[in-house]
Amino acid sequence: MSARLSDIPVKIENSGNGTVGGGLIAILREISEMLERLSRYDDTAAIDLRTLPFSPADYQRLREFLGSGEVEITLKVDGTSRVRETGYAGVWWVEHRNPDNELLAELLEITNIPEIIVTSSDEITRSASQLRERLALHSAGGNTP
Amino acid sequence: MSAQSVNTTTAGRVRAMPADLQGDLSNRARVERAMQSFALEYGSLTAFRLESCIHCGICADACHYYIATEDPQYTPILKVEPFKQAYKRESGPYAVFFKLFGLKRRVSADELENWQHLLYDSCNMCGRCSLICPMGINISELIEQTRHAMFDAGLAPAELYAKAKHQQHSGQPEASKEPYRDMLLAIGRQYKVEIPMDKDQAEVMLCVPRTDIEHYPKSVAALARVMQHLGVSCTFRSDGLVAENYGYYAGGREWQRKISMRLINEALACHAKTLIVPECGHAYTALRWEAAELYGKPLPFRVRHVTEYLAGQLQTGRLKLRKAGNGAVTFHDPCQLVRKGGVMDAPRQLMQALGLDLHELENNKAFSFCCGGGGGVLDIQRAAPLRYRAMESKLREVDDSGAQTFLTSCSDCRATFDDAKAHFNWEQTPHSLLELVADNLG
Amino acid sequence: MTTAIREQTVGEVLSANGVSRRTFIKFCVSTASFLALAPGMGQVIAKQLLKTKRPSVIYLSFQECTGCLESLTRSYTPSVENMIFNMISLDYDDTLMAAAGKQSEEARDAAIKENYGKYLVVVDGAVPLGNGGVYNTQGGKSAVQILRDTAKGAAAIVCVGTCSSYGGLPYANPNPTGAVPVSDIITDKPLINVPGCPPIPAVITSTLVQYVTLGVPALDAHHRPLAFYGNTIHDRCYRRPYFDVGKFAKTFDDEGARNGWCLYELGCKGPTTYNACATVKWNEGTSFPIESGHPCLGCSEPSFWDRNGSFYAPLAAGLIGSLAPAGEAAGVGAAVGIGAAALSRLRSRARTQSRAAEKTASKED
Amino acid sequence: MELLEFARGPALKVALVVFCFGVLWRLVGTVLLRYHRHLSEPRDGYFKAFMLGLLVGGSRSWPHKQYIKRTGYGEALGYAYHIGLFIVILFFAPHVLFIKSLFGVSWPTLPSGIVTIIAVLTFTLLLAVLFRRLAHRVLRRLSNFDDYFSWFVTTLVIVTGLMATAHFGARYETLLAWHILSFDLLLIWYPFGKLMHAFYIFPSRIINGYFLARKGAPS
Repeated sequence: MSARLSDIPVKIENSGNGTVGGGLIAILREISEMLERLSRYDDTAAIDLRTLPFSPADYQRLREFLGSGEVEITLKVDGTSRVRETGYAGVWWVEHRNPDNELLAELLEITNIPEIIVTSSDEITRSASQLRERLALHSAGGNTP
Repeated sequence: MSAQSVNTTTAGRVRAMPADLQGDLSNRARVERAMQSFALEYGSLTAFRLESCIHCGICADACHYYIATEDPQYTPILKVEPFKQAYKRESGPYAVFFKLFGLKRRVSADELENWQHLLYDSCNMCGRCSLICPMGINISELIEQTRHAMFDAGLAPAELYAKAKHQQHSGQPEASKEPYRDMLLAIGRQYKVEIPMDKDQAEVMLCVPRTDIEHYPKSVAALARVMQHLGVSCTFRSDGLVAENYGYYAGGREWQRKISMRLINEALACHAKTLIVPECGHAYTALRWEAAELYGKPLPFRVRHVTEYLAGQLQTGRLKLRKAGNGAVTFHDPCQLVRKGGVMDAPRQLMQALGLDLHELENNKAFSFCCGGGGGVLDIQRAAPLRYRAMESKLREVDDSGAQTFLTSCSDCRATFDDAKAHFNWEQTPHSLLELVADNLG
Repeated sequence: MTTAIREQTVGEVLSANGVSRRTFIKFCVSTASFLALAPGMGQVIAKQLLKTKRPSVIYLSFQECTGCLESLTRSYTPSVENMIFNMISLDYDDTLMAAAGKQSEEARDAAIKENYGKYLVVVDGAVPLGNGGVYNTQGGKSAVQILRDTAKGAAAIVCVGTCSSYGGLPYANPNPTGAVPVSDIITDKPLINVPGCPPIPAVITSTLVQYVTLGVPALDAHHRPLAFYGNTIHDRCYRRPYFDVGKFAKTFDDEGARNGWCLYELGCKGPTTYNACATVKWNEGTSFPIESGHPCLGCSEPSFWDRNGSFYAPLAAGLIGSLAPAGEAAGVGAAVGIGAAALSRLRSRARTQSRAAEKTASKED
Repeated sequence: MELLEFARGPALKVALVVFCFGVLWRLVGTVLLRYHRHLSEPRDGYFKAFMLGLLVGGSRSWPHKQYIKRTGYGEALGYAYHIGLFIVILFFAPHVLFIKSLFGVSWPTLPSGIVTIIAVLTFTLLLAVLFRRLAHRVLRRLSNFDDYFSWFVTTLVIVTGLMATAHFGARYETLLAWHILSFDLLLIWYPFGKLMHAFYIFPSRIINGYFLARKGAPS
């Protein structure tokens, strides 16, 4: 069994002392402003979580602070993607992984519904015609689907 | 008076004031003499003083001339600028740079002339600035050194030069109707006190300020009376009567030495163990602190100020004093005695023994403001208007003390206050502490 | 790879491979995230990719250790397979290609001919100029000659790794082969440096993606894409707060080191090193040197081998070796001081004597 | 060679050499000048005078209360920025590392945030000091090139240091190079101007204190 990072005895000092991890507050403020804009002007926005200089502890705190909401969607799209509503409606925690389950991107989207979930009209048209063709094929062949 | 200097360095921006000149010297010769004089003064301790200045300007706030006029040219350290300038160019470790690149110009005759006003008319050598300097520069020492160069360059104020010349030659700063010896004996007769004169052998040698002989005879009598009361063997010496040293004021090293040597020789002649300096401040500096240097070896006798001597007698119990009435008294600390001489407690011990209700001045002891007459300024006629401005705050302090009696222990200070009394119609009259002691011998 | 496929746009290739819209969005979002672009840029990339033709890429290896290529092949976003098959047409890479010898040289020459003026040259390794460039030859041609010939028809050049960007290890003192960076030889083409020893895999691939989609990216003074080299490691370091409050590891085994405090005192070059290690991280986002307890060596900066004294000397340290010269200067200064004082004394004495002489003369008068 | 490397290496070396050379030249050149003998009888003996003189070395930092009303503001300003400078120089971690790299000694440091605040305050005080020098009639009258240049050199180090800390104006390595170069400049100027007062202040105070105490006069 290979060693994991968490097996190495490194202490992570908790950021609860107020001085370390002050960036967390800044992010929360930013989210709050983005939510405000979403509700007033319908402006969507996103925060790329990977560009933030967060310690693992900060990260955990952000996750705990935002909590979880009612929706949790798992997409099977060239690997797994998970879209979870946080405790604050309109704030979505989006995670993209590749087929090897390695994290590709992690974002906070401030929107009604994340773009990736929406079905495009092209695809609806395509699936409608596909379904029609298949039904036609079946009625022609007389088989039940 | 030569044309106002036109140079642009720090040294160049002083208002031209009339200067007295001695001798018929070319500008070059004057400067050369000053440089020769400075050369005698250069030394390590002086160098530390001259190198340390950071131009913080704080010394101005100690000086009564600056405080009274708010004129920056009266900043104490600026008064020694020619010395600083010469030092940097001639003696300092980087003299070669200063000279090679012309960073400090040669001191000019014009500058020296302009500085006469700053070094004499507007400086009492009171040393108040030397207690404030955060760099610990003894500015009054530098003033004295710069005055030496001024004197050598023939640039001393006429009055000081004349008196110094007279004194080094004749023993007294000015001609008098009768010889001082006779005047002294007459005072003895007038005040019915024996004046011991020219004894061959005495434990204590006495001298007097000629100011007292001329203006305050009671003081002279008081000195004789107190000594008589103590029963100490003492004597005046007719060839060493005058306590003052105009050589010191004018900046003439040689003359200062010559004048001091009269007293030293007379003290040696009568085998005195102690030379008592009367109530005269600068005489104390000249004899107590500078005479040995000029003599070339330690003095074989002690030099004590009269108040210092009497306070000592008070402690041994030989001197007993009566309570001298009631009413508030205030005391002016003569700079040369207290700030520059260290005689601070003695006058107060005497006043305590006299049971006086002493109301100290706002600025007292080491921080006392000069009367304005020190450093020979009282003798310089043209300095009078500035001197009156500078001493106003002092007079106010005396008024504010609420005292009915105003005491001091220096005849020059006393003369300066008396002069101010006449000029300002001032209500207070300066009195001699010694006279008060003599009047209340127990 | 046939010319026909190369003529297709990226979008066409993707949809021919049955890539769904969601997959495409996911790819673009991930790419934008790695390019450190604003999250909204994912859609711009998507639009560009749908119409961009795949460029031909020629990958040249000179004085290098193949570490950069090893790094590149470990890229997972975009994965190098994805890159090679979907986004670019890798026509020459002597390490990766199946062909060898004459065959491979011909492939390169063919790619140059077919795509003249449009292909991208990726260079890995420094170029030796010493002794006519004999220290690195391929197929009888010197590295510098191959570089010149290949660069002539290139649209742009991407230098991968510190060696091709700044000279790197071959260039380090005493530089026996006369190695130089590519920028010393090719000065008339758009140049993108992706330094690092090695560069972060995703930074290499993302820079290529960005070139394909948005053209030459915004660069800094060292021709590095600002997206990855715009901030110092120190600025983005999760240990930065410890620097700010003054908590430092003093040795590698002290309490500070165990607590994960700032490594500045152990020689960390993070404050002067521009790279994306602190955000993109290494080994699939697992960690980066500082997170593993080692100070940054500053490998993405010019002359990083020779500068800064030691890897373990703090940045604030002076680089003067010993204080001996200053001590000697003090000694000489003291000697000159003695001289100056002696001179001053002599001058004073001379002045004093002439004063005495004048006095005597005037007395005699 | 890059600017930062130049600042930390050759420039620093030259600066240190000039500094040591110049300081020793000036100090030795001052100390070895003549000494005049002082022959008058000290009031309380030489030992007491010397001890009191030593005391003045420190006590003169605090003005006598009789002067404070007039000089308090100026002195407070002066000492305040000196204290600020000392804290920044001695307790900022990178500075201690710098000192350690040269002399091998180190001591605890203050958090960077606190040092930055103090540096900003110090810079403000330095501006006030300059303003005062320009506005105060005595200071303006006394001031020469040395005064302004020494101010400039000192302030430059603070400003570049703050810029480096704030990453303001250029890249960090460039700012750090400027900061170190400005310090190199300070070192080079040091022996030739009034900055030398750091070496003169205590001997000068002690000399004055000794001679006053020798006379039994207050010091």
